[in-house]
Amino acid sequence: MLTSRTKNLYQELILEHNKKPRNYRVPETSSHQAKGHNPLCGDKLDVYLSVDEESSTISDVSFIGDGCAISKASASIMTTMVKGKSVEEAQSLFKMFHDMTTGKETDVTEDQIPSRLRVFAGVKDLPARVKCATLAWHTLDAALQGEEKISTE
Amino acid sequence: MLTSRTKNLYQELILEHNKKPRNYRVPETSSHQAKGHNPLCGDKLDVYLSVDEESSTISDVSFIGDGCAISKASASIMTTMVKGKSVEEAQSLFKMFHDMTTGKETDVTEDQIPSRLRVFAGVKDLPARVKCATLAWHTLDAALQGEEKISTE
Amino acid sequence: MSQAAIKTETVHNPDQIQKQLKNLRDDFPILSRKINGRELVYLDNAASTQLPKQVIETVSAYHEFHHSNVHRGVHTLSQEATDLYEEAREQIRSFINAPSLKEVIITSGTTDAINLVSRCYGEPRFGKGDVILVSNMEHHANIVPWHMLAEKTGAEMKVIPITDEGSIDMDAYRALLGPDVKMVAVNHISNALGTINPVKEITDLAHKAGAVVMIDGAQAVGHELVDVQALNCDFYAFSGHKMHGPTGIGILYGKEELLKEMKPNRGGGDMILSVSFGEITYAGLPAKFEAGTPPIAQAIGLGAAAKYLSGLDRDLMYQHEQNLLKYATDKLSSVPGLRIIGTSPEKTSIVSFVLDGVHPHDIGTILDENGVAVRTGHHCAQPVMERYNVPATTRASMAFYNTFSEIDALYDSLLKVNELFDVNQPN
Amino acid sequence: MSQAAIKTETVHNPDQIQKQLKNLRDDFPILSRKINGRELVYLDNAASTQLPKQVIETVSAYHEFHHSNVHRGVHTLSQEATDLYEEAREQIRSFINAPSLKEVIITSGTTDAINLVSRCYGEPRFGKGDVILVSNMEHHANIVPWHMLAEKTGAEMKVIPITDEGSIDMDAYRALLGPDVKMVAVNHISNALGTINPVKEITDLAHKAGAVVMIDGAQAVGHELVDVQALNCDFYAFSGHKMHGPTGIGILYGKEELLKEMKPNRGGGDMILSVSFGEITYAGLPAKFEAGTPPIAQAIGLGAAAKYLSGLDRDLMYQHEQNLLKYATDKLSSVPGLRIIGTSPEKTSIVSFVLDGVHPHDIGTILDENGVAVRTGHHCAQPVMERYNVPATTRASMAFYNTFSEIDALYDSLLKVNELFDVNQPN
Ligand SMILES: Cc1ncc(COP(=O)(O)O)c(C=O)c1O
Ligand SMILES: Cc1ncc(COP(=O)(O)O)c(C=O)c1O
Repeated sequence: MLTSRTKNLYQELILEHNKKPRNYRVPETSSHQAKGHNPLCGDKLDVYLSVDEESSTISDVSFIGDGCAISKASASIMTTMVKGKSVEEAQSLFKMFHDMTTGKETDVTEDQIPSRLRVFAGVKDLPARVKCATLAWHTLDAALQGEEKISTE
Repeated sequence: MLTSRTKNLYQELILEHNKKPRNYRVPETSSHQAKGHNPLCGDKLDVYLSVDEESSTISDVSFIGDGCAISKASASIMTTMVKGKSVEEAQSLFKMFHDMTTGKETDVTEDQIPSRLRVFAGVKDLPARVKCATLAWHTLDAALQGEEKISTE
Repeated sequence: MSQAAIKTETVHNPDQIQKQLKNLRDDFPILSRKINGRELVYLDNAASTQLPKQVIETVSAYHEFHHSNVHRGVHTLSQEATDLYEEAREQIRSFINAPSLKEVIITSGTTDAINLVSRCYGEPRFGKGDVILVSNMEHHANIVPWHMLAEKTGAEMKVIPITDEGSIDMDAYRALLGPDVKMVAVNHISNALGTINPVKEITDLAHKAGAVVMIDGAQAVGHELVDVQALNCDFYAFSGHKMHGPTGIGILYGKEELLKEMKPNRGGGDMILSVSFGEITYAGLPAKFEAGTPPIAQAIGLGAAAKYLSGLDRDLMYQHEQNLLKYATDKLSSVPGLRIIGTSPEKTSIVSFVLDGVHPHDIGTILDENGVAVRTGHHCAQPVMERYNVPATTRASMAFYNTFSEIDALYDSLLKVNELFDVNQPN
Repeated sequence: MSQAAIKTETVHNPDQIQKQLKNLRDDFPILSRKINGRELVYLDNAASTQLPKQVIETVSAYHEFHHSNVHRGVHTLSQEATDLYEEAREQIRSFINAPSLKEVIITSGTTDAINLVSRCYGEPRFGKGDVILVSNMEHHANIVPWHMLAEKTGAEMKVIPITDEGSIDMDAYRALLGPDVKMVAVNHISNALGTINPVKEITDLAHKAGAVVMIDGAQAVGHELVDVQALNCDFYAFSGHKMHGPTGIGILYGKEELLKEMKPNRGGGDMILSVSFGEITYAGLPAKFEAGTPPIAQAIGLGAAAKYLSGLDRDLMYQHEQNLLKYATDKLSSVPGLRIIGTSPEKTSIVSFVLDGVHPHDIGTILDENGVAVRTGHHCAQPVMERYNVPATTRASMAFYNTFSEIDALYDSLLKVNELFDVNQPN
């Protein structure tokens, strides 16, 4: 029997995205990219973006990498969330996600958080896993800021 | 009021030799000499010997140096004990003194120990002070062995 | 004292041996902790072992009754602290059978000890053309200091390969040994694979080639009877926290003739005979390498740990750990999709493994939900991960206080992992 | 908690202040020890301070309930240990008002910390023609590392003289400061003289001359409110055992921009991002300087000590210590034949003295017979002894838990010393 905390963390959606990650590929061209590394558990992933300069819209996003279920599912879900969004929208999703997983008090109510992000709410009780969930988002942010490498020590 | 342990350690004879050390001088000539140093308390003394080669007798012995009452009195009393003695006798006195002050079990009974040495018996209860009492003797031994410097770390 | 109870007649049945050892669990307060509502199953002993109450209480009693700075005081507390500190050194000396107290240097841990050797022995002696051999299964503590030394001096670090099962490739080692080899640095037991290395043979071969030998004994002291004289190694390093002692303390054993020639490591109080601005005279051994106020309480705690272990029936403990190893190896091998990394015939009670389709990090979290504490990751031995081409492993490491039923708990939790991730299921 | 009790209205009368602090003595188990049948009078706080039960119990509780290796574990105990360890770093940061946690490096003590700076900052940067200034009142820990560095790099160590009363000669200091001066290394408070140095002014002058400043704060943290931002020094070092914390732990504060540029000190686990035999990438701050398993229990203990001190009324404590200093200075000055060494107007509660005709070592023994613990010797500050042309001194050093009647006991014992040695008697 699994404890409810485990079940809460490893929700169906996470397990499913872990098994079949979306946008898992190296694109032929990209305008931004960054490498993320979590030395704590060895998770590594590359995020690729195509940003339309005029409209400042993310026209394509993909990733590849090795990692635990949480980090992989988070990367996969992230790509599905930011594709087609403006850079600004992507960044505010990052902030929302970050605040939720680190348990920060904000004005955002639960139902304002997209359900696909809400499945990661459980990691806030598992400090060792927060970085797994946020690695992809940190890497996205780094790519958008023009940094090439980040490490979530 | 002084405790009996203090009184036992700082006997009249020790206090008296501390005040008026015997053979406290640098001789004009000497056949052996050594510098003794106890870095723990900064005690330093030089021992000078004239040994008659044929008879292997210590014809003269003196010392100078800075140190606590125990080390100064011990040096002074030592000079009075070994002057005129053979090298062998001096070394067996050292052994006897060393065994007594370090509390080593031996066959030597208390009344076999010269009374001038017995006044130092109290240091065996004060481990921090054993080296003060033995420094002069260690230096004597070093001089006889042809070593020039010793340090009782 | 529960220790007396086990010095009885020899028993051979694994369950009986366990029964004899089981009351020792009461000495370890943490073992009765609950984790997420379950009994703690502590299988992370290779990272840090737990402390018996005898050690915890020795440290507290020191603080409550005897604490003072050592070495230079005449007052009673200072003398008591000095005596306790130096008695601890003697307990540790006897624990590893070092010939002399001068050869037992108190450091802050294995890492500090290996860095000391790299710096004070290697740095003034090594240069271009010199070779330092390390094995492919070393902990970072026995790689990085040599890497830094090589960068500084121009010496070269070469790697002794390991076999697929995780043993040192002795033929390759022999082939690497040449007159250019100045240092061989190898662990006694690998924390990532569990392999017990033939350190006596490795040392003899190195000596024949004229090299000096540094053994990283971090994983050995808690399990093996270590006799540095029998091993004849030049340096041997270990940590208190791997042998049921405190953190913040470790030991460097070194042969006196080598330590004597070496420059001091850190400068400060207690490591000098005299200081004036023109000239400084260094103290003799072991003080030369113990600058400043030493880890007094920690040394006394480590002495207590050495005494605790020495009071136990080490053969029985070893037998029990080997029984646990065999039981765990058999049981885990039957978990679908599980592959053990490190299958040397000579192993300590460490089982490192990967599970098809599940990242170790996820395994670690799910096991923890069930109260089972294992380590996941690269275990500070990234070259081992590279060698086996895995990003990380899950590692269960047992001490004498572990039990067969704790292995069962590990096994059950692993089945749950497969179930949750819907992998490695019978079809 | 007895701590709350003292945060009452301000009092100015020395006896009243003492009364307010006196119940804190109950926090320190060792203070009720008997020595040779007498109450312990512990006046050796400059060597090591005593631990309150709050610290002793924090360390025990860690061992009994939370012990595990930190940083790389996902299981609950490892997480708890990591949280406690990092909370301790925060407590320490806040204690010295460091701007960032990255600037709080956990070391094994002041000596380790100063050696780190000498090695990782000085060694790659200093060379022939460069000058390191140290004062004439430094502890060996702040001399020997610079001496070793000078020998290695060809840089020169120069000495800032001190005045007869034991203050830094600021005019001489100004004159020594030139473009060749790369480092100024000075203690905040002298352990041998008690002098409180104007470290802010010293730092500002050094910065104007382009030099970097290392403050040895070993004696300050237990007495002064230390604010590294206000001091604006580049490095600040101290030890746990001088501020009612455990042995085996110390802190190096360093400005981030300097620490960032510096090479790591020791190599090992936790201070790297990745290791393969070809290439090693070092971790960021503070991990880069914390190789290996850190002193986990000791850091947690030091955090508890910082918390304990922060919970007290530091102003009141300071006032009481100054009252003790004044009382002791007056009282001891009336002992025939006694001369105080170190009479700077800015002093902490340390009284170092010599007594005509009696060697400090004998004084120490006789005082101990009366239960009074003082330190005798050179206090690891031989250049100070040379400066005053004394072989050694006797030093009484007070903490906030000491009392006026303990000074009386010291005074009475000193009269007995005169009596026994039949010196300094009225004729
Ligand atoms: C002024 C001063 N600096 C440095 C030290 C060295 O501290 P530690 O021995 O804890 O490394 C001490 C204490 O011994 C000291 O008093
Ligand atoms: C084989 C081995 N070597 C060295 C070390 C480093 O020991 P420490 O971290 O106590 O310095 C460890 C443990 O972490 C180890 O397992």
